[in-house]
Amino acid sequence: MSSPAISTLKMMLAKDLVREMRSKEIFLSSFLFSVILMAAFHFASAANRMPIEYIPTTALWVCILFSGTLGLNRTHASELKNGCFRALMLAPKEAGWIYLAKVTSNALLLGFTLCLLVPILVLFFQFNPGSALFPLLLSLILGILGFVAVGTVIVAVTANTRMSDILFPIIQLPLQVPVLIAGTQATQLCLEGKTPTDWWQFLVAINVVYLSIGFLVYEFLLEE
Amino acid sequence: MSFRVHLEAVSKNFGEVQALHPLTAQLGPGERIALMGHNGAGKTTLLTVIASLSKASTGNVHYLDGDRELKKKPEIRQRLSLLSHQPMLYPDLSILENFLFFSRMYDLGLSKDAILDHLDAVGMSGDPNRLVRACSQGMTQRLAFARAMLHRPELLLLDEPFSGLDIRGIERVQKLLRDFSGTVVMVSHEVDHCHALMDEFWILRRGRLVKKLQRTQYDRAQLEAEFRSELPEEL
Amino acid sequence: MKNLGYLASAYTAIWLVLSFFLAKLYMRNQKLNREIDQLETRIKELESKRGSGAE
Amino acid sequence: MTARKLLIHAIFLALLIAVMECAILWALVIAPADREQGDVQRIFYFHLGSIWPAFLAFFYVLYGSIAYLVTRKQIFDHRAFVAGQVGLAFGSLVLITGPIWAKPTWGIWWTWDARLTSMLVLWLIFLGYVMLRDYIDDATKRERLSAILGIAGGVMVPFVYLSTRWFETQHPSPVIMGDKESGIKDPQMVNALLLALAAFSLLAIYFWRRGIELVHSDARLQALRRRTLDLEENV
Repeated sequence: MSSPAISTLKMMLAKDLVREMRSKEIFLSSFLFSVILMAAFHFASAANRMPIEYIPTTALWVCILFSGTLGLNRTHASELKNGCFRALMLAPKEAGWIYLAKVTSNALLLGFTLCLLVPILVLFFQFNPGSALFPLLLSLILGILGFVAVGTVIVAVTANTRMSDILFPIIQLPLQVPVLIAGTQATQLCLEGKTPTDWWQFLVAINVVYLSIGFLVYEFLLEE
Repeated sequence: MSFRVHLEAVSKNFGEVQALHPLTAQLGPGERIALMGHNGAGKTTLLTVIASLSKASTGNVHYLDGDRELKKKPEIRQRLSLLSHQPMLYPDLSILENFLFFSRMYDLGLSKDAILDHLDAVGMSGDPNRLVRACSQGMTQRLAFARAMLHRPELLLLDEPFSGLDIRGIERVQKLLRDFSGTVVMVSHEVDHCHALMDEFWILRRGRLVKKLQRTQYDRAQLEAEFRSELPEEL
Repeated sequence: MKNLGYLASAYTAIWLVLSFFLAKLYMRNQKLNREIDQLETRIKELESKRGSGAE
Repeated sequence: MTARKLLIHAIFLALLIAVMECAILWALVIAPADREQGDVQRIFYFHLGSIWPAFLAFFYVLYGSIAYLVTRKQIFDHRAFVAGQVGLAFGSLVLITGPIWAKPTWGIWWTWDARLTSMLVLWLIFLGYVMLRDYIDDATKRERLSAILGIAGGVMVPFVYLSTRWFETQHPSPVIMGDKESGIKDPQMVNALLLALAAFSLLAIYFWRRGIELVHSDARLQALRRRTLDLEENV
């Protein structure tokens, strides 16, 4: 049971990463978009003299939410090109493992973008993780995983509609509210030097529930 | 090699449109069937239903190995293959990367040389590191055909396999199809190809299977006449 | 007895929303039933035509 | 059969109207006015009365969606979809009456209070669920995809509720939450609340049943249209 699962995971991951290296699609759509978003944040919050130390958490999570949405849309669109998603449907693999593989590669790509964003955060907003680096990392990893676990299912649902570009964010963002609340809270508490244990537990719960639901439900998405 | 498919009163509707009326048929090992019909006759719909890609609105599709019914989707999908009008190859990956990926997807564990051998059959082993995006339509179609044959399926479902191919490409695909020993279901508009390669001709008209003809009883001209007589008047 | 305006507007809003929902259900139902009737007569017509055509 | 159905329908309608009359009577006349808030507090009975069916409907969407995917019976899809619509209607009531009550009580129309926030988010989630169907052109996918979204949305309900609650305890809002307690001290107030709950639950069930009938006739209409098209072609 475990070995075909791991191999599915490995090759899907390798394929997605190679493809990303070639096209730099996610990097462009997510990273550059985030940088622009952060600059916009600065101007928007400078107007009412919002203290600069309040901005990083907000900016970070808005970037995750919006560039993540953009990125998920792109990865799925590239899967649909040439009918490749059809090839995945027809492959003799359990749908659940294909789902987990997609979640992993999406989370890795988003996480990579985020790693590039942190220096910019430091530069723009005097963001100083200091000693809280590890708890901060944990909060971000849990948050991103939760976000992607939800988004990977929803993007495959809305891909079947006309106007999927608009429908995907509209349907997805309300569903991401719990992840957003828990993620921002955990991040902010980490920055204040506290340990947000209950928010971590909450994020773990969302992850467990959503990953198992995606695992079970994905089979019904691999049908035409 | 005793993979069989039973279609039991299978129908398919898209809302108000009945794409396929209830159809009962069997696909036995080694049978070669051409699906013929006008645009919108339900050929492609039937093909995707057989491929287990879309679920029939009513009726059932049974996949049998000897007397044992195959229930699990991975088990079924290992044995069949679909060539649709989309090439199903990642445009941002090279030819070789694509084939390595699909060889692992089907647990074939093919080496690079084995894949090059396989590509040679469609005349595409020359530049395996070229990106699929950079291939012409005809080259992509050859690759798509090679991809469909990669895991040695027992049932091959082809939707217009010759579209976009040049003379050489057509010859190669024809040769591969002649040598193929499994079951073939082919959708094609070209009466020539159907008559040259297939043994049985199913003519569909407005979602109904109206005629089943044998090659032994019809020469090419007769087949075309039969086919033409079932074309509906234009909308 | 203060803020009666708010109370009145809240109740008006409730009944407006509910009657809107109900009216939508009702009208749609009427429309569907009409269409179903039309189609049924048309089908009968067509079937009798086909019956006579076959004879 | 239809006579019996009509009778049940009539009895149910009579019950609904009776309970609704009582609920209005108690809420507006019999229950005493709140000491602090005065008469505005009377909004609260119907505000809470509509939260309950809305939440019930959202959980029914989850149940119906799972049942549909497991059994693939259309009836579950219809039930879940109409439950989503009913939940949306009652959710709208909550969102309209909430601010109207908040303005005179708290002095502001909107506050990011857990009850309002969670209802807003859930309302948006289920708005997406109800909207999705209209944008899927392929009717064979409609039920399956909306069931998947229904499951995703239904599972999110407790998470939305919990996260907004915790969010609030971390950021105490400027509002004293004593209103609720002061609202149900008087036994007549309890009666009014219970009656409002009963009345709105019955109303929700009534809407739900009518809605399902509607979706049924819609499906029947499609089948009839298919039949007509078919006959017209073949006459």
